[in-house]
Amino acid sequence: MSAFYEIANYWGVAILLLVGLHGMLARPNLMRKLMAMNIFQVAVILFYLSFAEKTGASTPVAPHGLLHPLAADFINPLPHALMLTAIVVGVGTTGVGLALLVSIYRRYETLEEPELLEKMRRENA
Amino acid sequence: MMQPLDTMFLALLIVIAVAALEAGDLLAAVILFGAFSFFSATFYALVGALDVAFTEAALGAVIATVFFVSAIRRSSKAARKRAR
Amino acid sequence: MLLDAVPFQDTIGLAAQLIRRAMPAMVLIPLGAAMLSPILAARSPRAARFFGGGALLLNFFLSLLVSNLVWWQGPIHYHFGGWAPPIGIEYSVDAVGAMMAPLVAFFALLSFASASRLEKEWTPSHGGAFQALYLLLSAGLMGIVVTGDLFNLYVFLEISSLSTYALVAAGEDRAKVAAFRYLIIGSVAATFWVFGLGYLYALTGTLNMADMAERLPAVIGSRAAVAGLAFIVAGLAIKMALFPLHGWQPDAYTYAPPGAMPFISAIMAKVSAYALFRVLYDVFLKAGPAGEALELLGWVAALSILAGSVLALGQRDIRRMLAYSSVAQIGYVLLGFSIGNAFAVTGALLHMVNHAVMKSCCFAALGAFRAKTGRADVDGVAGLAKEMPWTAAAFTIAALGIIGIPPLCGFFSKYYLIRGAVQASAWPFVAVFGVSSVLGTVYFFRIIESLYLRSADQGAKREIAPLSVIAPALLLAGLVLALGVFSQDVVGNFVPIIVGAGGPS
Amino acid sequence: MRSLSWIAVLFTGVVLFYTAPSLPPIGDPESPASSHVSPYYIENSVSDMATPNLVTTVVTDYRGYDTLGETTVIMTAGLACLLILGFWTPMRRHPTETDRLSFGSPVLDAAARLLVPYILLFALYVLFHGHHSPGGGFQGGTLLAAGVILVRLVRGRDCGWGVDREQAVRLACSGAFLYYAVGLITMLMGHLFLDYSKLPLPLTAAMRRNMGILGVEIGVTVAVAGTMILIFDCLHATPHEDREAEVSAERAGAEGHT
Repeated sequence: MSAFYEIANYWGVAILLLVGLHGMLARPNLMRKLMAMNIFQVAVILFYLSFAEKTGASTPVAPHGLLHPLAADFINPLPHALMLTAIVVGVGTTGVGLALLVSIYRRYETLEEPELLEKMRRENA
Repeated sequence: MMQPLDTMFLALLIVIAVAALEAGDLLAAVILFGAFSFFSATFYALVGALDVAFTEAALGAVIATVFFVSAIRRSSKAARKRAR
Repeated sequence: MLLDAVPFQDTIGLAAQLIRRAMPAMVLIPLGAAMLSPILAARSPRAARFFGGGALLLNFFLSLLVSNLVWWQGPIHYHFGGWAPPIGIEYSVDAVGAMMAPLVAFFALLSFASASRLEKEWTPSHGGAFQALYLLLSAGLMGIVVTGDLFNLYVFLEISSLSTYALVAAGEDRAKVAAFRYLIIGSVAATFWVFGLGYLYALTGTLNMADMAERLPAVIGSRAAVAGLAFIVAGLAIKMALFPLHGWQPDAYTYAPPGAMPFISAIMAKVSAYALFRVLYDVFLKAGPAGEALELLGWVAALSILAGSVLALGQRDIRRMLAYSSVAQIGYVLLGFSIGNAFAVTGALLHMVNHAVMKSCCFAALGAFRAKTGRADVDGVAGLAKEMPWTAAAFTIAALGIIGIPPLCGFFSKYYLIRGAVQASAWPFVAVFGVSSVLGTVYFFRIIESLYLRSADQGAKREIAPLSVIAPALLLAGLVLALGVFSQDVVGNFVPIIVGAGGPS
Repeated sequence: MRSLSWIAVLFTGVVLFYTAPSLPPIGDPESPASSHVSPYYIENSVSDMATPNLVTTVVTDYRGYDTLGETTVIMTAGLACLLILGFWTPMRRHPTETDRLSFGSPVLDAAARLLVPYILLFALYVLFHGHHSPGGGFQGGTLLAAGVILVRLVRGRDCGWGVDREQAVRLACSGAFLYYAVGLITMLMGHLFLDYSKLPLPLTAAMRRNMGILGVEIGVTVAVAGTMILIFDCLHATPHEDREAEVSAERAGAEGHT
């Protein structure tokens, strides 16, 4: 049974990643593409955190006064540091995406990709 | 052992992610997306990554959801008002 | 204060020591200038523009000094925060990095001048944001070139991507839709890079390129390492706009503002190709499965060359045609890497330099044509050779260079690529080079013919294109000629060092 | 677009499920990730820089250059939003009647008046206590921005409480520049960039690193707060032409009801 749990996280990450990727490419509504992008990034964060775990280790903050913490007692802090960066990059990209969406809406009055492409084609002709 | 709880939470996350993308109205989708961020922050705390959980809760759930709601407000209400 | 920290030997030793200590300033100068631009622009936009231009000029000189030192004394390493790798982050510039750094700095400086003229976005309402984003783009690209740490490369990839989305979106109305599609596909690429890096980190425990190169052979057998490589290569293929994943590039190039185009078109894809060179030859070279991966990449590159050339044939809009031609040209570079022997890699690296010069010359000339007639399609430039003889000559030189006519630099890089393919007896690839050169001749001559032979329709409105928009085009055309004529020296002294130091035998 | 998405999902799915079992099992202490570099971080953080929070030490000191790039990414996002949506109505210090109509109500106003001071105080606590407990630059900056955004939501769109738009741009850039300057000081003194132990402070090397981390955290907080407020203002504020249409529509609506 424990073999299943050892890679259960990776199955969950894989499914979440596929949901996000499909949502980004196939969803007609542009706003939902941005939501799917965030789900895609949360999947990567879960992936990094799952191989940072150590059984029997506590959260990576040394208790007060402990001068020489042992490596086996604490979770690996490096993926946590990397994932702080990934979250903040995700929110930054979402902010820029939403700014683009607002300016697209003000010009074309729609956020559905089929309608948008139709309006742009009509203007080209 | 924390494992059964993690796996259950992961399943919950997947369900909410699919629900957020499938929701009918855009605003409902954004609210579900906010819930998705909160639950992912809880999962990070469960896994032991407290700093990441704090950031995800503060940034992903609060700020990103406010950005989405204000963007939706700017891209639908204005049209209805002008269209009237 | 600075001098006493550096032990005084002879003046040369001191200068080398100073350059070695100042190497990360190649990224930090544009970074700091970008942070100060909005604050300075609030007071006076003119001062902010001089400040930005001065920063890029200083950056270009520093990159020349650093690359000379690297070619003379070997790679430079710099440990941030006083922590040696794999604990801390490391910058390492070797012979290949020393070739790319001046290239990035030169194009940042050159098209900064034309961007500042063509863009009406320099108005105070944007508070220096356009200039800050331009400087951040050049800092991000330089950061990718000189970094020795894989996650640090992701952070600077993200900086350059975000600033490119904004620079593309600053164009006309349709540019915002193109920028949004580029944002979605670009963030898929960046997240694939992080995901692949997660696999490699899980197997080796380190993020430093050199350290990972040592630890990979032990774990290369496991499927996870191949998956990591697959995700990283897929992410970079999107950034390089290789054939199946190039959907975002034609729109982004067509609707982007003309000022930023010479820089974006020349350097973005090349830096991603450089990152792929780093991953394939520095990290995975000792590990071994790169053989099969390179074989597969070779076929993808060949497909990209043919598809790019064919798609470029049917385009009326010159910018879209140049975008598809870029898809084909980056296929040359990737094909050179995948063939793998000394000539092919030399040809690929030389082609990166040559194509950057030729493609940005095309876009600079096109920017001048557009400033004159306001149109950028084949009929729009009809008969312009009489009114703008110099710019038309510049465009023709660049076009002939891309096709590969002997005196120009494009011919020499293709010569090395073909010679490498022949030496590796990869006959299908040699055929691909030939076919794409023929297709290139067809779609470029259509424009040259329209420029020179067709008569201009008198009715169209004509403004006077400012000299500062024409000057970059002429300068680049001169560079195309110079790189061609002196190609033997260019190849003679610096490319073999690359093959000796970085690339394969 | 639809067929491309199915191919991409299929390709990614095959690679994921095919290679998942060969990754090291989750939680085993001997996996390469937990045995190669991270033991150094865990064992030496407290002695190197007197900071028990191991994640903060990795974020701001061992891999401090990553976080400088990270702060620059946040500033880039803010400037990008400024460039794309840059034209907004000038801010007014005091909310006008139309603002009150569109958003505010006594209950919201009273709640905000109670909540905001504690949010900002907690943000400062999170920033300064980042060495010892989970928290630090990013979290503190986000909470500062959340406090200011809460007032904007309650008071209505164009009321510039606390930080108005031009100040938000300067805040974002100067926060990133503060982080950059802390690194530049040691570089100009002839040492390595971001080497806090060489900062000109009369303390031991570990405490100098501790102070360096604090200075850098303040820079990150200011940058993140400024950027989040800037992005919110770009998304939330009304551009010129919408403003007139909206005010006239509301006035028409008000006459219609009375």
